[in-house]
Parts: sequence; C-alpha cells; structure tokens
Amino acid sequence: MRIEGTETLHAPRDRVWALLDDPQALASCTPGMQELRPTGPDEFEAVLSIGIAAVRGTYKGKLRITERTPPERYAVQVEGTSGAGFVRAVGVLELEDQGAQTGVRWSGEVQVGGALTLGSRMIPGIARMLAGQFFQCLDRKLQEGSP
Amino acid sequence: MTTRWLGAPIKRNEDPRLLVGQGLFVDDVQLPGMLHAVVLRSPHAHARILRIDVRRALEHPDVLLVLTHADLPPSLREPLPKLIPHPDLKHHKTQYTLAPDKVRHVGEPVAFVVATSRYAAEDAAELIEVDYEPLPAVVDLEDAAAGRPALVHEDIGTNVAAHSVQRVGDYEAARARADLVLARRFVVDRGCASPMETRGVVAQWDPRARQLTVWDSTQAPIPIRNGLAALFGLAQKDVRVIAPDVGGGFGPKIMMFYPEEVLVPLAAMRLGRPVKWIEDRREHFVATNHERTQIHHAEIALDREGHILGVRTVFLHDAGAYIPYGLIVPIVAECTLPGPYRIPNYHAEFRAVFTNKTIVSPYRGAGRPHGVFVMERLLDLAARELGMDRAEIRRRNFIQPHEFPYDVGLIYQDNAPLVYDSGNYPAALERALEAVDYPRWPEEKARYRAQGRRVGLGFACYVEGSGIGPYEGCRVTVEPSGKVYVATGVGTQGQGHFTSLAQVVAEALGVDVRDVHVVTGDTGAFGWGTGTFASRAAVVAGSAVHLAAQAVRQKALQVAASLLEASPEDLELADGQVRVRGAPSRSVSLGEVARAANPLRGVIPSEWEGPGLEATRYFAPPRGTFSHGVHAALVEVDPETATLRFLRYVVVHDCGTILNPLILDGQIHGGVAQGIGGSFFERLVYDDSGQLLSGSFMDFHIPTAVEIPEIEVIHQETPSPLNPIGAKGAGEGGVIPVPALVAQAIEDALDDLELEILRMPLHPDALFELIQKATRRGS
Amino acid sequence: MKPPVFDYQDPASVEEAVDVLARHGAAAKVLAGGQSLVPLLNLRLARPEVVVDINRIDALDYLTEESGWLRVGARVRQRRLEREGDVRRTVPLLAEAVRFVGHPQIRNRGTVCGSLAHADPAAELPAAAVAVGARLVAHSRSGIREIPAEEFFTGPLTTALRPDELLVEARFPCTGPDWGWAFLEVSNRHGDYALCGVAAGVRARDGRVQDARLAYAGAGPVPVRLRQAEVALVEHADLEEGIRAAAAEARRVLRPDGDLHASSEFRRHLAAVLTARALRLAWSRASTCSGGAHA
Amino acid sequence: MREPLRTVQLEVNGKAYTVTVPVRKTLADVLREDLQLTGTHVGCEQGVCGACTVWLDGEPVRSCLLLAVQAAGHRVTTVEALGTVDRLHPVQEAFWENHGLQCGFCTPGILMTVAAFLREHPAPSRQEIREVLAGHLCRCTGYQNIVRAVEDAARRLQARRT
Repeated sequence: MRIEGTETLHAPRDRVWALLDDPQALASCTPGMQELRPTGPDEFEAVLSIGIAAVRGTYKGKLRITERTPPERYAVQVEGTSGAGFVRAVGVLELEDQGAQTGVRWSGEVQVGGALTLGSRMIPGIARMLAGQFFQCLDRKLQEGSP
Repeated sequence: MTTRWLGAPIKRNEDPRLLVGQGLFVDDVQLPGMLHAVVLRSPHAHARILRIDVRRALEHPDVLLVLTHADLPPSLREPLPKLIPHPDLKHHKTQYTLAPDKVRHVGEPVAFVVATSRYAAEDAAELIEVDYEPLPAVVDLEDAAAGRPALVHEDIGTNVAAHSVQRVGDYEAARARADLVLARRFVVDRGCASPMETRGVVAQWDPRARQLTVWDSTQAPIPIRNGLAALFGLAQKDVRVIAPDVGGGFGPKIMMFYPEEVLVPLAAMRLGRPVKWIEDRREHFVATNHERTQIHHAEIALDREGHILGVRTVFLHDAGAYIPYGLIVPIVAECTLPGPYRIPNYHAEFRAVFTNKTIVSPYRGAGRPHGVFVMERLLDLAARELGMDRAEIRRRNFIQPHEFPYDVGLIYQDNAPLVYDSGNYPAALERALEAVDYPRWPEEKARYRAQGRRVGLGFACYVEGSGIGPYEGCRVTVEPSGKVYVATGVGTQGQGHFTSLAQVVAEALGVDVRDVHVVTGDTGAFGWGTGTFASRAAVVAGSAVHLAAQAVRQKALQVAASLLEASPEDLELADGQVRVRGAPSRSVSLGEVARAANPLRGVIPSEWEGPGLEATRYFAPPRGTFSHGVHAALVEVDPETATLRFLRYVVVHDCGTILNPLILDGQIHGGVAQGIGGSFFERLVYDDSGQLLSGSFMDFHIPTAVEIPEIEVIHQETPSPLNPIGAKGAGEGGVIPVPALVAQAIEDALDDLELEILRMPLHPDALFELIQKATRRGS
Repeated sequence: MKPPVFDYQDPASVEEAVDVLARHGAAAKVLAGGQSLVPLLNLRLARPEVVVDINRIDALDYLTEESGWLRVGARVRQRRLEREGDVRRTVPLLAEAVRFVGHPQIRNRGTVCGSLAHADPAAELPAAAVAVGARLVAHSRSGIREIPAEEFFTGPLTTALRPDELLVEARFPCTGPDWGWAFLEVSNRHGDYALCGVAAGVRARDGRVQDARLAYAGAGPVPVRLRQAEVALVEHADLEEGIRAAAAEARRVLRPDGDLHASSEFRRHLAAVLTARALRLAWSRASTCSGGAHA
Repeated sequence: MREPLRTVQLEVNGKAYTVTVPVRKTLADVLREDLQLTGTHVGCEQGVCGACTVWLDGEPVRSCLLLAVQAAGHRVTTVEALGTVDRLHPVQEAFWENHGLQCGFCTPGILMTVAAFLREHPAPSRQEIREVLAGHLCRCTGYQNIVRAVEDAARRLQARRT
C-alpha cells in the first residue's frame, strides 16, 4: 500500500535536516517509539508500541537509514514484528527549500502480514494519521527550538 | 402395495439428529484427557527460515509438545505423497508436513504446538521465535511463468511444473480457411470453497491394542487410512479413519495429506493422549486449498454461418506453491471447454505454474467454470461479430441426440477417452429459452428500458464430466430385525447419501427407506473406496449399492422360496415382506428370512454363497458419465452503483435418472449460489507481497439469502447407459455456467456500452471500471 | 482465534468503571456490545490487559427524549433504535441508519455508543451522528465533558476520548418538523460495511431547501461532513440544480482511500451518486410528511 | 500473565450450571466444551457466519462474541432446547420437510434466529425472511429451501396457535 503527502515545516531547510539527522530527535517524534538502539552505522534496533484503538501492539524490529542526501533526501526502512503480524515500511522524505519554511514531500510503502492484513482497508488511513502526528511533532520541536 | 422409493422426493434420514444439535462433527468429538493443537504458520509468502527457537513455548506450563521440521521422524521429513502423477508433470513438488528451510506461501505450517487447551496452545505458539529472511514473492501468474521475480522451487530452475498439449484435428488448417477468427485473453481469478465447517482432525492412539483412530473432516477417509498406515508402519486394519458429519466439502477436503492429518496422529502417538486440532477461519483462508486462477489466450475460428471450425486455448494454470493434486484442474478445464458443441479442430495447451500462494486443488466445478466461461464467451462475441442471434449460433453447433456416444477426441482426467455417454443438448436449450420467454425478450427488455431499468438476459450451456472411476463398493446386510444396514466407502458432506443410497436399497428390497441405515465414511465399517469428489458418489457408489442390494434381493428370494415352499419366480418383495405373488397371506418378513439365512444348525446350500442376507459388490465404471444443462437468468444492473440484482434464475438440468428430486434440487440451488458468489461477490485478493487481503468473512463475501435469487429448476432425464441405475453426477452443475451467464447478462443489460467481460469474478469496483472505460470510449 | 489472556472487570457503576479506567489507562478496554471488540480479541489484534465490561451498569440503560434531545445511554443496544417507534419520529435518520448495521443478531447485542466509540470510518452510526450534530458525553474521574460528533472522530478507529474516559451517552438533537432525512449506502452484500454511505437531511420551506446536512461513511478516515455541499443546496433556488451542485462537490472534495473492495475513484463516484439519491429521498420526506418521520 | 478464572452460574436451557472458566473463554466454547452442548457450532469466531447463534434472554446473539462470564445472570438457550428427535419444534419439522439443510453445520444457528424471528413476525414476507437470514452464511443450500422452510414453519406455528 502506497501513501504520500506533503507538509510544511516552519523552519529553514538546514534546521529541518539537522533535526532529521538526529536519530534520538527523530525517535522522540515517531509515534509509539519506545526504544531506539544503534546497532551499526545507520542501523538501529527499535521497539514501537502502536495502539490504534483496541488494536495495540508492541513491534520489535529494525530501522535502517537507507539514504541520506543532505539536505534534500532522506529514506528509512522499518521492519517490526508483533504477535499480530509484521509491518514493513519504506519511507522517503524530500525537503524543499522555501526560505523560512521547508516543504516536505513524503511517501511510504507499507506492507503488513499476519492478522494485520485483515485490517488492510484501514492501513493507509492509519499510516497517514501517524505520519501527521510525526510531522506535527517535528514542527513543534522546530518552533520550540527557534528563538 | 409396493412403494416406489427411487425417484421420489423423500425427506432425509439424516436430518432429525442434525436439526436437534446431535450431529457429530469432528469438533464435537470429546475424549477424556484430550489435548489441543495449534499450527504456527508462515506470515510470509516466500522466505527462508533462518532460525526457529521453541524454548519459550516449551516452558509454557500448559504445553506438552512442540514440533518443528527437525523433530519429525525421517519419513515425515520428506515431502508428502504425490497424489495424482501425470507424464506431463515434470516437477511434481508436494508440500511438507512442517517447512524445513523455506516457506512458500502464507499459512504454510512451520511448527506444531500441543497444549491442554486451544487457548493455551495459541498463547504458546506466539512464544515461538522464527527468524525469516523474506524473499521476493511470486504472485502474478504471467510473471511467475516467466520465472519472475523469483523461483518458488530453486532446484528445478523454473516455475513451470508442467507443459501439456492435447490436439484434435488441425486447428491451424481450420483457422486458415475461417471467415472469422476471434481471439481474446480471459482471466479467471482465485476462489475458494469455504465450507461452513473448517477442517479438523482428532486422533487417539491405543498403545495396547496398537490401534489408531482418527476423526477427520475429509472427503476421502479410506485413502487417508491407507496413507497413515503406510506412514506410521501400521497395518491398515489397525488404523480407523472416521469422517463423521462433515460440514460441507466441495472439493478441498480431499488431500493426502494436509499436514495436520499427519501431525495430529503423530502427536497423539507420541503423547499417548488424544489430540484435537480444529482449523480456525483465519487459518482456513490460507491453509485449505484454493482454486480457479487461469489465464487463457483463446481463439475461435468460424465460417460465416457461425459453424465452429476450430478452437484454440493456450493457458496458464496457477498451481500455488505445490502441486500435490497433479494436473486435474487444468485437464478438466481443457476437456470441459468444448462443451455441447461439435469442435472438429481443437488445440489445448497449458502450463501449470508455481506461485507463492496457497495450494490449488479441485473446488466444486474444478476447471469446468473456466472452460465454459472461455467457450461461451467466444460464442457470444462471435455471434455479436457475425450479427447472429446468440441462441442460434449455439443451435448450429450442438452435438445432436443421435450422435451419442460422442468421442470428443481428448483424454479426460481419469486417463480415459473423453466420450460423452448420452444427452440432449438442443432440447435443454429450448426449454431454458422457453422458460425465460426468449423470443419476446427484445420487447421485454425495451419495456424495462422505458422504466429506466437496465435488465439483461444471459444463458449458458455446459457439459459436466462426472461419475468417474475407478470404483466404489458397498455391503448391504439385512438383520433379523428386518432393518437393513448399508456400508460404503464414500464419505458424505451434506449430499444426502444417507437417504439417496437408502432409496436405492429400499427400492430393491421393498422395505421402508427409514429402515435402511447407511454408514458412510468410516473405514471400520467399509474399507474399500476412493472418496467423494467429481460428482461421483451417487453414480458410482449408488451403482455399487444397487448391485449389492440386487444380490441381497436374489438371496432373499432363494431363502424365502424354501421357507414358503414356492418358486423364487413367484415371490415378490414389498413392505418388508417376501410374499407369494397373488397370495399375500403366504409371506415371511425379511427379518425372518435373514434369520433363516443364518441357521445355527443344518446345511447352507452352496447357491447361497455363504450365510446371512448380505452381499458386497463393487462397481467400476469404464469411464465417466456426462451430465449437462443450461442456465438462464435475468439480471438487473444499476450502472451508477455497479451493483447487480438477479430477477430470475432458471436451471435446466439433465443428470440422467433422478434418485431424489428434493436432494437434487438442493444440490443445484447450492451450486448456483456458489456460482453467483464466485462470479460477483467472493474474491481472494493478494497484494504484491503475497499477502491475502481478503482472508476473513468480513472481506470474502459469501452471498447471503438477500443476494441469492429464487432458483427455478427444470429437469430433463437422459439416463446414462454406463451404469445400472442410469444416474449421472449432479454435484457441480449448479456452479459451472454461472460466470459465463453473468457476463452475458451484464453485457446484454448494458448493450449500448458494448462491454466485453473477459474476467471473472467481477465485483462492483471492476464493473465500475469497465463501465467507466466504455463510457469514455463512447463519448 | 482465541482471545489472549486479559483480566476482566465488570463494575456496577459509572464511578467504579472510570476508576478502573483511571488505574489502567490505555491498557484497559471497554467492552459494551462486544461486536467489534471481541472479533479483535479473537484475532489477537486487540491485547488489552484489562477488559472493562460495562454491561452490569444498569444506570447506562436508558433511551429517553429530553428537552429536544434523544439521549442514548451506553448500554442501549442498537436494536432498540429500530424497535422503539419514537426514534423514527425523534431522530428518523438514526432509525434508518441503524438498519444497515450488520444483522439483527449483531444489533441485538451491539450498542449505539460502542459503535461510535469504535469509530470505524465505514460505519453507519458515526456518519449519522455527524450528520445530525450529535454530542458525545464522556465521563472520567475528573468529570464530564461533551464532545460534538464532528470533533469526536479524529482518525480511523480513533476518537477524542482519552484512555481514562468512558463514553456514557450519545445525544442526538430531535429533528424539526420540516426536516426530511435519508440514509443510503452501497455495500457489496447486505449488512456489510459501506463501500460508501450517505446521511442526508434537508429542511424544506416554501418549496426551497432552507437548511441541509450531508455526511459520509466510507469516504475518508473519519465520517465527513460536507458543509460546502450543504451551502450549495441552500443557495440554489432549483432543487435539482442544488442536488447536482452538492453531488459535484462531493466528487470534488472527498478523497477516500481505495482498498480491496473499491478504488478511491469508485468511492468518490458512489458518494456523488448517493448524494443525489439520498437528497431526493430526504426531500420527498421533508416535503411530504411533517416531521420527516418515516418507516 | 496468569490466567484469570471466574466461577459463574449460568442458566442454559432452563438448567443451572456452576462453572469455573477463564474469563477470556467465549460462551460458544464454554457451551461446547464445558457443558457438552455441541449443537452450537463455531464457523468464523468473528460474528459473521451466524453458526454460533444462541438466545440470550430470548434474543438471538452470536455466542462467539460473548465471553461466557458475561452470560452470568442471563438466560441462555441453545438448539438443544428447541426440540428432540422424537418431538421436533415446528421450525425443525419445516426444515426437515423442505430439505432446508444439507451438511447441517450452519443449521442450529439458523434455527435459533428463525424461531425467534417468527415469534415477532408470525406471517413474514419472503423479503423479510431473506433479510433476517442474511445474518447467516450457508454454503450448501443456496438458501432457497431455507426460505421455504421458514414460510412453512410460519404456517405450522400459525396452525398451532389457532
């Protein structure tokens, strides 16, 4: 399932990039991220606890930064497994310099397996909602950080 | 008075206990100390297994056993048996009991857990850690045939399991002299039977008697017994397989083996306690066999009068991840395609292809809906092209009633020549057309149109190969109580064998059908037979029952003749008595005859061939019988919402001699409903990674009573000359022509859009897209 | 398909219930009718530590009309909306929409508030709640608050309810005498979730649309209300023109996700088709029978 | 987590039972395993197929979507209470007479819905019958003989009343 969207972040592109490039900052904005432990260059072990209503699961897995072209393009790959199944996702962010603001074009390719497939009709909506939460959080951080 | 039992609408013997909740389905079997099993299945369509760690599961206090591939005895580490080999099947890959190092479809068994309850077993299964390395999934059939994006079985270097060609005449020559050649690509997508009862197995091992008893919701208990005996090194007599009440079968409940049919007995033997495994609905969607996906490149060559000169179909058959069942489905498809038509030149060629999806084996219809869809669609499109009436083009090509036996020129699924035994194809079409008043349809349609309603009429013809060998057997015993016991090897899954087979006996012995007790599907009662499939039980087992009952009848006459001091020729059997014709006071009850046939002292005459009123007989037909029929329907389409409603549905059905019209109608109704489901509602949707997205009843839409219309059934009886009762199979006819008919009806309803429906099943979204495209084309 | 281990609490009062919720937060899950939660439990998609069964709270079993509002307590089964004739008069849209929810066997157990709290984007009752302007009453240890339906649904299966809050009541404004309502949907099968569903209401006066309501199920991540379309209906003097404008607005604005049953484009198309059909039906009801009451 | 258990009193088919069950165990499973009432069948555990339909206080509900502990204090009725082989309920008689079942797996659930439905709708239309049956999946019959059986059952019950 492919989802995509655009967002505007209220900070110049180099600041946005700096934030994206900080795994812990990134982790703090990722909905449900409980642990992010580096295991190698650009590789992490992650524990995510995601709850959509009653559908709550703790996903253990890997996060890998697969592309990093400062300050333009950033791609991550996430895999997680829980009792309900597995999630694999590839996300790409492209930053566009808009002066004091930064435009973000993002897209994601989400794959689920196990019992989660039974909820496939809701996955794009949920993924978009989580992406929205992520960007809101980033934007808040960027605005808080600015004088 | 003698009552005629055969052919009468007798209500069923098996119903009262089913109605009060006293049926015995596998899940109803409860044994002291019974344990419960769960299968851990692959969540991936295609992946290498890097590591399996079962330690945490074993630590669970309620767990007694965890099995992975490594824990199996050597004989069970091999792939499971090749069921039906074929010379064209070069790579006969079969499934494993538990996956060794690679999984090839979502749902493939990886580990097996036995605990004190199902709940605990599911808890423990979650504790098993499996590391997978996902591989690209082979999902698209045409890609798969080209070896993309991966190989399901690396060792064979291809995804093509078989390439097979059958030819009649010379298609290329026919094509060269044709006035019209029409070619299309047809797609039939996956579907599944989804019986209301999922699969289930209970096994009990008695170590002292060395007896293994297995309750299995299978359509073929005797082959399962034979296979289990071989696998576990037991005598066949020491394995008893019981297929008790089976909650619907429709084909996929025949395998040898589903892994659980081996794992449950294995666990029961290891643990010395009874073990139950019941498939849940979520498992069922990925672990029980599917059917249907085929892509046909088909071509028809005709003269300008609409006579068929030749047909060619070159198709891909999706086998799924393994091909235990061999080439039955594609062979049935290519052999069903010619249908009731004379096709002098025919070229059929297929490749059976591995994909990373659930295994394919026959599901009600079994290749026949595909063949009929392709043929009927070709005729519809040709008629359109030639400006000819769609009924007329069929009339011009029908095999005529005097041409039987008719040799189609192909080799059928039973390896016998495809020779139609009997039938009357033109009459069946005319009856159907009369029932829907086809001559007046144009006016009727215009009247609907004037009301702003889009109603189409569709009809489709088919021939159904059924009642194939090799054999079935039966033992009929009259007990001194006068009750008759009948044991046969075929299992029953709701088709009413407890009644229809009893009718055959009641007819022969002149007893009340309620006094005839049929046992099916218990190898302890009868140990020879193959199973209930291919619409064969009533035909083949029914014939065996007839032969055994006739033998008992002869013996009853012989024995009674000596009791009544009359000649056997002067006796008749009626009302449970043997009596002297014309002197009803001189009679003995059949029970007394049974007692006399088993004397405690004295001599048994040699012509009795042993004691008792009992006989065992087998019936082995030389080849299959061929039922046929025509369905016609009025379908209303709402072009704005792309939804359908059936206004009328008529079935003309010819399956030879009718044993019980009540049961026969039920078979037809159920078949039509499945046909409608498989034409418009039910879909197995896979994503690119091989995940089944519609794997629940929330998304796999079996039609309900609201979607299924009233079905009007018209019977035609052309008996088969190939068996003593003249019967032909009736189990699948209801489902076979439905996709072809639905396509034609929709095209008719929306004829101004000039749609071409080349894919089944449809669904609102697909119909919307077709309508959109046509509208855009038109504007 | 057996539920995972959980603890089970069945408080007898709202106070006890919200205490349990306060203690367990997101680890607790409220069980009312169970027609959505138990399937998720059976599939092990839901894994609450504590299930809080509110079926013993008799105080939540009320369906009353009070100062222009239909008040539906959290234990009221969906079937009661069909059976109690008054609902057809007071909030006719609700009586009509509820018949599309599953089947009678489901509605005998499923609750109105449960369906709202579950917030399935394709479900009928949330769309109806948004259309009529329902208010949802949430109770927690810190008190009671009322949430307008349009703010209640925040995402797929996601609402504005906090983990410590219990939805105790849904309030539906009773319909005015000059309103007509209709709920229509297209689903693949009788009783399924809607591929697209439309709740429509129009207020008629002097042969013109005075006011209108349009809300959609299955057309976005939450039930969507289309204000611009409502305005279009009021602005057009000619009803059919207004309906055409509203349908065009639905097609223009709605961006539903596609799924295995229907593409995004098909859903948008259905939204437009159903907009027109539902509005015509609602109009006929508004202009033919006072109060918009209908069977 | 340790398995939480509860001891509850259940009234099933007019009989009182005291059972200690895991709180997560569904009513369907407790009926079948603990009370040996195997007439109630389980077909999907998702509330769609209807095979597990029983009455809770006289109303048809899915027993796969109820926890057994929730049934405490309520009256549960299963197909076993409808009739016996020797004394079939009129609805059961009608299903027999009209060949309204084939494999019989979905039948008990349907009978429970139909028997309750005919109490409220003594003379239903064919469309009403089809709509109430839509809460049940049957894979064998194509529903036609079930619809006939329901019509026949309505007549039988009517005849009994008069």
